[in-house]
Parts: sequence; C-alpha cells; structure tokens
Amino acid sequence: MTQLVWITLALPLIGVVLLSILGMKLPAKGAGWLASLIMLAAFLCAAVATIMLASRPEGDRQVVEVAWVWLTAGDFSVGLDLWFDELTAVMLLVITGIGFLIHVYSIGYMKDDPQSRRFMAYLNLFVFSMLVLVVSANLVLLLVGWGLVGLSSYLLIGFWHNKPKAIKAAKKAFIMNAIGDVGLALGIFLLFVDLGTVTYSGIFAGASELSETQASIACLLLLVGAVAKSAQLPLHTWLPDAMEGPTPISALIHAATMVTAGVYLIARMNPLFVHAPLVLDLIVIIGVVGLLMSGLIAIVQTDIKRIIAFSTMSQIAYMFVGVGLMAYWTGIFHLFTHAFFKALLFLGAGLVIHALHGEQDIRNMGGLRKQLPKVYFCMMIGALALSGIFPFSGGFSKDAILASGLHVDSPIGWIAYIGGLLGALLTGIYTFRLMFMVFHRRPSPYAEKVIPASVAHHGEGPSSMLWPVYILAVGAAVTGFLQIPGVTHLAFSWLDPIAPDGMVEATVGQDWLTTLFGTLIGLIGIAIAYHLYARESDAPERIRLGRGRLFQHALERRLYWDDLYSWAFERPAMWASAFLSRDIDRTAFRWAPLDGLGQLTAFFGRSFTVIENGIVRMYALVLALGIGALILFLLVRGG
Amino acid sequence: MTVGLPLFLAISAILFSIGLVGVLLRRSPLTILLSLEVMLNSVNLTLVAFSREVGGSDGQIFALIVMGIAAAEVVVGLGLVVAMTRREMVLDTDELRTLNG
Amino acid sequence: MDIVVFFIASGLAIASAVAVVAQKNPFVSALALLGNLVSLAVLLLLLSAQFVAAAQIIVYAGAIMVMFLFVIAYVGPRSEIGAGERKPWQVWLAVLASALIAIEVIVVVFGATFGDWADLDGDYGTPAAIGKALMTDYLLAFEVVSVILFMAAVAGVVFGAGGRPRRLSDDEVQAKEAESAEQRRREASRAVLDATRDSMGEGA
Amino acid sequence: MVDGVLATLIKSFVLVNILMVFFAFMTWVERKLIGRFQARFGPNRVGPYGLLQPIADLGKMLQKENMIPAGAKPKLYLMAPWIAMACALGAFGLMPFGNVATIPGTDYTFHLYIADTSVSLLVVAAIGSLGFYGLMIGGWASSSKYALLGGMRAIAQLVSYEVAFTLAVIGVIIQAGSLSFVTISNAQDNLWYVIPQILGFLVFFVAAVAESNRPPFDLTEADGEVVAGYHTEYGGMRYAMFAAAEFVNAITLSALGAVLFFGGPSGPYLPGPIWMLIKIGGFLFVLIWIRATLPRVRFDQLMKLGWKVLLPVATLNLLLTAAIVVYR
Repeated sequence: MTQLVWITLALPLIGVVLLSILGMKLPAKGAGWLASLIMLAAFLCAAVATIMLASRPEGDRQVVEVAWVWLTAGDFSVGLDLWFDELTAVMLLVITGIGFLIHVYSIGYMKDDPQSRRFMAYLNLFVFSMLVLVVSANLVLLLVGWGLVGLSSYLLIGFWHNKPKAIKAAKKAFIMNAIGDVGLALGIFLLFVDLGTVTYSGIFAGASELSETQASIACLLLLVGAVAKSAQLPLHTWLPDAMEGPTPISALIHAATMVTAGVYLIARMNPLFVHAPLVLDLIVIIGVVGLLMSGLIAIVQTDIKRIIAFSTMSQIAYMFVGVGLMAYWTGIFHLFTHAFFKALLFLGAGLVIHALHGEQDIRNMGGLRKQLPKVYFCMMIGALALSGIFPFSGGFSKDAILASGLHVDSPIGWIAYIGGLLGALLTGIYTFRLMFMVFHRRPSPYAEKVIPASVAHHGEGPSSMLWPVYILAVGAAVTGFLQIPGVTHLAFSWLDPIAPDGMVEATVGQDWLTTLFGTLIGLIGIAIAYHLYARESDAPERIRLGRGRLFQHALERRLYWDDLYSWAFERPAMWASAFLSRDIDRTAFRWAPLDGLGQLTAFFGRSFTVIENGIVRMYALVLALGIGALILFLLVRGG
Repeated sequence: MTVGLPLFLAISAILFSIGLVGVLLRRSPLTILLSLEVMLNSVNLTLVAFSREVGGSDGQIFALIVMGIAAAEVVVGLGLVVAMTRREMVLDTDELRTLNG
Repeated sequence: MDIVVFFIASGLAIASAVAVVAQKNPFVSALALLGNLVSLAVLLLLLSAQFVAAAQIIVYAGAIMVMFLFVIAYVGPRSEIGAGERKPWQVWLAVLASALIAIEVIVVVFGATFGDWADLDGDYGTPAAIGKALMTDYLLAFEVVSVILFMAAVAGVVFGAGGRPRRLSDDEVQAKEAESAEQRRREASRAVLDATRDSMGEGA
Repeated sequence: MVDGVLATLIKSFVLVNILMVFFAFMTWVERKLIGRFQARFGPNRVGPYGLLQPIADLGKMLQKENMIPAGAKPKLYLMAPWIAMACALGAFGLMPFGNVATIPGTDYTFHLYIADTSVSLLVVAAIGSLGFYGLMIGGWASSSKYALLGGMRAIAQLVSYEVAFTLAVIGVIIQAGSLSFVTISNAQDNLWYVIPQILGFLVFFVAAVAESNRPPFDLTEADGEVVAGYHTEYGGMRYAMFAAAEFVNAITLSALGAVLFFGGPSGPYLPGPIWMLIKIGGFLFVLIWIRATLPRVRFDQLMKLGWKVLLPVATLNLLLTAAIVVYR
C-alpha cells in the first residue's frame, strides 16, 4: 500500500525529469499526453492505495513510514517520512484525479502555445509538490512541499512571461506566500522548541502538555501560513491577480488544490488546534468576514475569472469556518466537492474564453447559451452546486458546515450560521450574475461578431477540453451524495479517525433544516440576480451611479486592501530606496577622499601588472626559483 | 640488483631539471608540452623506484595514474594548439598574455 | 649486467631529454621524447615494473606521442616558432633554477640513507598485481582518472572543432546554387548580346 | 631468455629468415591469387608457375639507385624503413609455434617460441604501436605532401582502431586469465575462443585488417588520392623494406588471430608449427580474398566504422565476457 503511495509521489517527479530532458524532442501533443498519462497512472495508484486503506479495519488506517533520515543534528532529525491516512487519501485523490483532468484539458488549452512542454513540466512539478505537502509525516517536509507549491504557483502564474501583468501577479503571489511560509516556519521552530520534535505523531502526542498560550502562539503562526496559502484575510490579495495565469492553472492551483492547503493544514494539525480554542474562534471569524467580503466583491467584478476567484476565496472561507468549528470533516468534505464544481466552473470559463478568443470581460459576452449549449449545461450544474442548491454537491457540504454552527450553539456558532447564510445569498447573486450575463441576456456586439465563426471553426472546443468538463460536471452533481443527512454517512465516518479529540457533527434535523434554509436563500439570491441581470434592466447601473456609489467604488477597489498594502509597505520602501540612492549614494559617496580610494585601487592594480604580465614562462620561472630556494633553506637548516 | 635507489633518484632529478629548462625557455606550446612530458616521466621513474624499494604496488599505481592524467593534459593542450592554428594565431606562449572573457 | 644496462639507458634518457629541449623542430623533439620514453621503459624494467613499462610504451608511445606527431604535422612549419629571441638573464635564471633543484635533490638522495631493495613477491609488477590494487584500494582514483580523461576528450573535441567554417545547410546550398546558376545564365545572355552587338556592328 | 642466449639467437635468426622467405613467397601467392580472382594468370614467366618471380623482383630492387629527395630530412628519411622493419619483426618473435620440441637424434629440447613473458600481449601491442612511427617518420621526412598525408592518415587510422583492437583482445584475456600467448593457446585445447568470443573476433579481425593497412582499409597508400602514401618518395630496397614490414605486420596479426582465437599451435595429428602455419595461411588467404573483393572505404566511413561500430561492439563484448566470467 505504501509502495503505491511512493509511486504516486514519484510519478509526477519522473514526469518533470522526462519532460525537462526530452524537451523539444517531444511533439507538443506528445508532451501533453505523456504528462497526462503519468497523472492517470498516479491517480490509479492513489485510488488503489485508498481502496487498500479502506479495506483495513477502522482505527488501523494510519500508516507512518520512514523512508530514510536525511537530516540529523543533535536530537533534531528530519526524515523522508510518509503519513498515509484517511485525510491523505482524500487529498491524494483530489490532487491526482482533478490534476489528471486538468492535464488533459491543458492539452487542448495550450495547443497553440509554443511552450506547452514547459507548461506541462511545471504542471507535473506542481502536482509533485502538492503530493509532497500532503503525504509528509513531519512539518519540515510539509514546509518543503509548501514552498515547492509556492514555487510552482509562481512559475505557472508567470508562465506567459512576456505579459508584465502576469509577472507582477506572480511576484505578488510569491511574496504573499513567502510571508505565510515565514509564519509557518516560525511555527515549526516554536513547536520544535516546545516539544523537541517536528513529526506529526510527536506533536500530537505532546500537544496536551502545552500550555494554552504556547499552543495558541504556535497555532497562530501556523495559521499565518494557512491564511497566506489559502488566500484568506488579510493575505488574500494575490489570488485575484493570479488569474493572469493560464486558466487550467486557475482551476487546478487556485481553486482545487493549492489554496486548500491551509484547510488541510488546520485539519491535519487538529490535535494541536484543539488546545487553542481562541485561535479556532479566530479562524471562524476570519472565515465569516472573508466569505462575506469576497462575496460582496465578487458581485461587482467584471472579469469572468476574477469573479470565480473571489468565489473561491469565499468558499475556502466556508471551509475555514468548518474547520474552525472543529467540524473538520465538513471542511474537508467541502474541499472535496468544491474541487469538482470550482474546477468545473474554471474550465467552463476557460472554454468560454477560448471561444471568445481570449475575451474575459463578462460585459462583452451574453447569449452564449445557444452557441455553447454543452458548456452552458455543465456550468449550470457547477453554478447550482456553488450556490448550494439541493441536491447538488455544494448544497450538502456547505450546509454541513452551517449545520455544525447551529449545532455548536455558541456565539461563534451563531455568527458562523448567520454569516454563512448571508454568504449563501451573496453566492447565489454573484454566481448567477455571472451565468446570466454570460449565457442569457442579449449578446454583446463583440460576442455576436466572434462567436459564430469560432463555433463554426472548432465547435465548443476540442474534445480534450470538453471531456474533463463533462466528468467534473458529473462529479459536481453527485459527490454530495456521500453525506446525505440521515441516509448516507460516508464523509463523516471516513474522516472521523483523523481527529482523536472528536469532531462536531450536526444532528439530522439540524442538517435538513439548514439545507432548507440554504436552498431557499440560494434561490432568493438567484432570483435577485435574475431580476437585476438576466433582463435588460437598468437597475445595476442605477445602483452603480446612484445611492450605492461609494459602496460600489469600494467594492470595485476590492475594499482598498491593495491600496492599504501599497500605502503601508510599497510607498515607504520606494521612498527609502529613492532617498538612499539619490541623497546618500549620489552625494555622500562622491566626495573626493572616497573617490581617492578608487584611484588607490587602480594604482595598486597598475603596479602589479609588472609581475602579473601574463607570460606564463615567467610565472613558471618564479615558481621554480621558489622551489629551489625552499629546498635550499630546508637543506641548510635541517643539515 | 647492484644499482642503488639513489642512482635512480638522481637520474630522475636530472631529467626533471632538463624538462624544467625546456618549460622555462621554450616558447612554442608544443615544445613546452613535450618538456612537461619529460618532467612527468621523471617523476614516474621516482614513483616506481620507491615502489620497488618498498615492494608494494602503490607507486606503480601512482605512475599509471600520472600517465592517465598526462594523457588528459596532452589532449587539452593539443586541442588548444589546434584551435590556435585554426584561428591563425601565432604559436607563441609569450603572445598569449591577454585574457579575453 | 644491470649496471651496464642502467648506465646505457640513463645516458640515452638524458641525451634524448636534452634533445627534446634543445631541438628547434618540434617533430624531432617529439621523436627524441620517444627515445626518452623507451629508455625510461628500460629503467622501469630494471625496477621489475613490467606492467608499468609496457603501459609506458603503449600509452605514451602508442597514443600520446602519436597525437603529438599528428598535431605537429598538422600545424606544419608554424610550429617552429619560438626557439630564439630570449633575453640572456632569462636563460641564466632558468638554468640556475633547474640546476639548483637538480643539485639539491642529488645532494639529498646521496646524503640520505635508504633501505635495501625489498624482497619481491612473485607477482610484483605483473598486470595481475597492478589490476588487483587498481580495482580495490585505488578504485576511486581509477574512476576519477577515467572521468577526467572523458572530460579532457570532450574538451579536446570542443577546442578542436572551434573556428571551423560553418557548414552550409541544404537550403543555403540550394540558394547558392540557384544564385550562381542565375549568374551564369545572365552572363551567358550578356555574352550572346555582346556577340550579336559585335556582329551587328561589323555588319554596319 | 627461455633457452639461453645462443639458442635464442639461433632461433631468432631462423625465424627472421623464415619470415623473409615467407614474405617473398607470399608476394607471389598474393599476385597469383589476385590474378586468379580477376580471371588472369598472374606472374607466370619467371620459373615454373612464375615461382621465381620474387627473386627477380629482389634483383630489380637491389639494382635501383638509392637516392634521397631534395628537402628531405636525411637521417630520419633513412631511419624510417628500419624502424618499420624492426618493429614488424620484433613483434613476431613472441608468437608461439608449439610448446617443447626435441631435435631428432639428440635429446636436446628447446621451446618453440623465442620468448614468453607474462605480458606478451602487451609487448606485442607496444612493439606494434611503435611500428607506426616508421610510417609517420617516413611520411614526414620525405618532405612531400602525399607522403605526409599518407603518414597522417596512418596515424589517424592507428589511433582509431587501436582502441577497438585492444578492447576486443581484452575479452580473450579475461577468459584465459593471462596475457601470455602460451597460456592463452593452451587454454583453448577444448574450445577455440572464436566461438565464445565471436563478437570480439569480428571486431579483432576488422581492426586487424585496418591496422595492417590492408585493403579495404589501405587509405594510407590509396594511389588515387595520395599516390603511394608514406612511401611515395622511397625506392629500391627501402621501398622493399616498407613493403616487407607491412607484410610481416599482416603475418603477425594473422598469427595473433590464430593464437588468440584459433588455439595457436594446437591441433590434432600434425605438429604445432604446421598447425600454426596452416592457421596463418588461412588468415592470409582471407586477407587476399578481401583485397580482391571489397572496394576501398572512404576516410570518413573508416572513422565512422571504427568509432561508432567497432568500439561499441567491442565494449559490449567486453562487458558480456566480464559478466559471464564473474557470474559463472
């Protein structure tokens, strides 16, 4: 079983090496298929490993294996350790499964890009990094994976490196992630100082000995890492900009896998977080604020991918709420379903963009329902799942989170519940604003001009792009059935063992009640969106220019977060460097005595050229004379 | 065996010095390389002589390794000479005194 | 017997070494070095190092010197540069340094006391003994030498290949041929034109 | 020095004379055979079946004027044929023709080889590689373009094929576990090495043809390109010495092939030397046959064959042999 996990881990790495070595020797399509097949093999390995894990008796599903110890210093030792349990299995399946579909999609998407081989190699590298992150059994190896996904994310956002905006976005993502990495690293240091170990098993065993303060600080630091990687408040600003990268990347990294690493981290470290209740409450609050804020911002965005990006933020905020309420399974469950429907939406958006020759502004779309019926159908499933409409998958997982809030029955629980329901309203509005503006409405002049020719040319898209979308649509529709309250119980019972201290699970009644509310509110949101955006209404424009002007402006500026960071960090740094270069460098170091230093150096340089004249024979002569003199000296002295 | 170790060492030293003179005085890279070979060979003789005195094969191994390295050195040196010829440069080490890189 | 062989061989070795250094023509220098190598091989045989002696001949004479001669023949008369034109103080210093080293070493070796020649095993100096040592105790050195040789070979190829005129691609060859064909055609037509003009001129 | 100085001297003298007669006779055989291959008669005027042709040739060679071309380096020019000749003869001295023989009528026994050292094969390789200096020096000292080109070709060819040649032979050494010819040939009493070492033998044979500058690898003296190669400027007996050296080299390589791959002097019924001669003769016949059959290769083809075919095959053979010997 563990062999299979090792193989799963190794396959993408082999892919990276192969693609890098073979490079241009491979045909572009061949490279794509090679990478995809590797991913398929990895997925199969992961699936078989999961089945084998499932066939073990419950309670014996946690496998730790040390391949070798690669770093030892005193009593600190880090090994290439593997941790395979129910949570890892879920992550492996999501990463390799969704990863495989997106690899296939990329073959079609990157068909015309001369550098598609490099893209495929990066994709494989990303998958490898993510796998390292989830299979590691100690925090250091996790940090390795953590950093590697940051790197591959950087490479992939900046894949079109002749686009200045993409480069900027890549740098932004990298810096934000680096802040998180620092937090995570500090947390690891602190845990090592407190507990003397970095392995999960050691930390879990020692967690109960920590004082609440110690645990809280450690968890807070880990939370910094999680927040940065998962694009939560206040380190969220990189995610919308990351949409400058190719769309498959948005789907794989910035929706399905990497950004959920924070949720994974918290769920994984739950035996530690249990001892820091304040941090857990903080997580819930971050989640609630984040989901409302990003939901609001999403309503005013006009770039199709950015809308989905803000929606991703808000959905991950839901997951944070779930894990913050100690209902870890709901967070992971939502992670699982979200991977399907969000990847679906992104890939669908990619198809739309593809059909419109790169146009991403939804105001330039409209009426695509008739020309792209398959894409419309699939995206509609995704949108319904995202809005949490029963019986699509998102409904079950999101309502499970909210029901947990109801079940906890504390102020925090109520905040989560009410905030989550409000978020559902926003979700319905922004999701269907997108759907209506893209697919319903009267077509914009641009769409009218471009679409017919485009559809006539290659239909709705190449089959390598369509099939992943179909499969994801099926997944988005049915994965919720894993946990139908009172009927099936798979998500909870599978994930229950990962939390030794127990998890929150709502009762069946609470669940159904929440589902009823959630669906109703989602439908209300859809109705509002229909009223405002499906018909040719001037209501949005009135709001934009009328009473909501200031609020609208604030939302369009994304609540001024970017401006805040610019004022707080960027401007002072620019000012300081300008001061240093203009006032210090140019004046202070140009003073005469300092210039004399340069002259002095030049003088010494010139005077040594007499000996260092480049004639090798002279060097050899001096060498020989030196040897002769040395031996003579030894002879005379030693006798 | 009536010839003593010192004789071998003395011959080796003389050969070494002759080679050294060649390296120091000649300007053609080819002749310098040839003189270097003389020096290397004299060292080989020393190594083998000491090996004989001790009765182990270590010195002979060293000599063999020196030969291998000498072959490598000659390959690079001759490659340089060929490259210089191709670029119509003068085959004179005294002219090769400016770095350009 | 041994002492006679020793003095003949060492005398030849020194004479040929002097020839290596003093000969103006590198080809002759190389041949002198060959003589030097063979004399040294004899000395090595005197030291019962059969394998090293054989390797000396095969490696040096069979490969290295052959390369030397090849390159010297390739370079041609240009290789004879650099025999004269040196300042006297350089000569004096060089000879002084070399003589100093030689005399010092001789003084040392004759002043020192060495043990007698060791009693030899039956397989001293045979390929078997050398091979065993090379493959056990000195395996790393052996591998390192092979890697260095490989790198040197690559370096030799890189150096040797530099400066060669670029080989034309097929397209360029075709273009060139087409161009010259065009030129020929033009010249031919001009010649015809000239001829006609001349004949017309004559006619007029 | 197996049998004492005197016996060695006598044996050397006999061997050299046999070789030279063999050479003279073989020129006749070669011309005759080539003639037959080409549907001609070959030499048939001097003596019965033209048998005395070599002697007539010798007389002609002796009468030629010995001259040194203008611009040549006289000492080296004169030295070159001797180097070639001496090395060719020297290499042959280590070939075994059998183990021990008794002079009929007496009980004086002697070995049927001049010397047997533990590194015979290395010595042959060493002397063989020295032989090429004769060619190179001859080519260079003549001060003639064609001679120089021939000499340089000889060197390039030598360097290319020496590697494959040595690697091919190492297979045999590994299997026999010795570098001594006597040991090697005795080790083949049951099975000739040509069967287990078939790859090695093929490489050896091709490389040997190339090393002896025989057609189709006689680029050093390809008359269409470099007139007569390194001996363009030689005439008379000096030319004859070059020719003899070349032929003796071919004989030496044949003998080497016979010893390494065909059991050397061993064989049923007949005495060792006869078997050895038969095997050498067989090799020489194949060489002549090849000369009559195959066209000369181009120089780049020669290099390609040496480096890209023979060397990998020889290495493969070496690895296989080593693996089998170790794991058997």
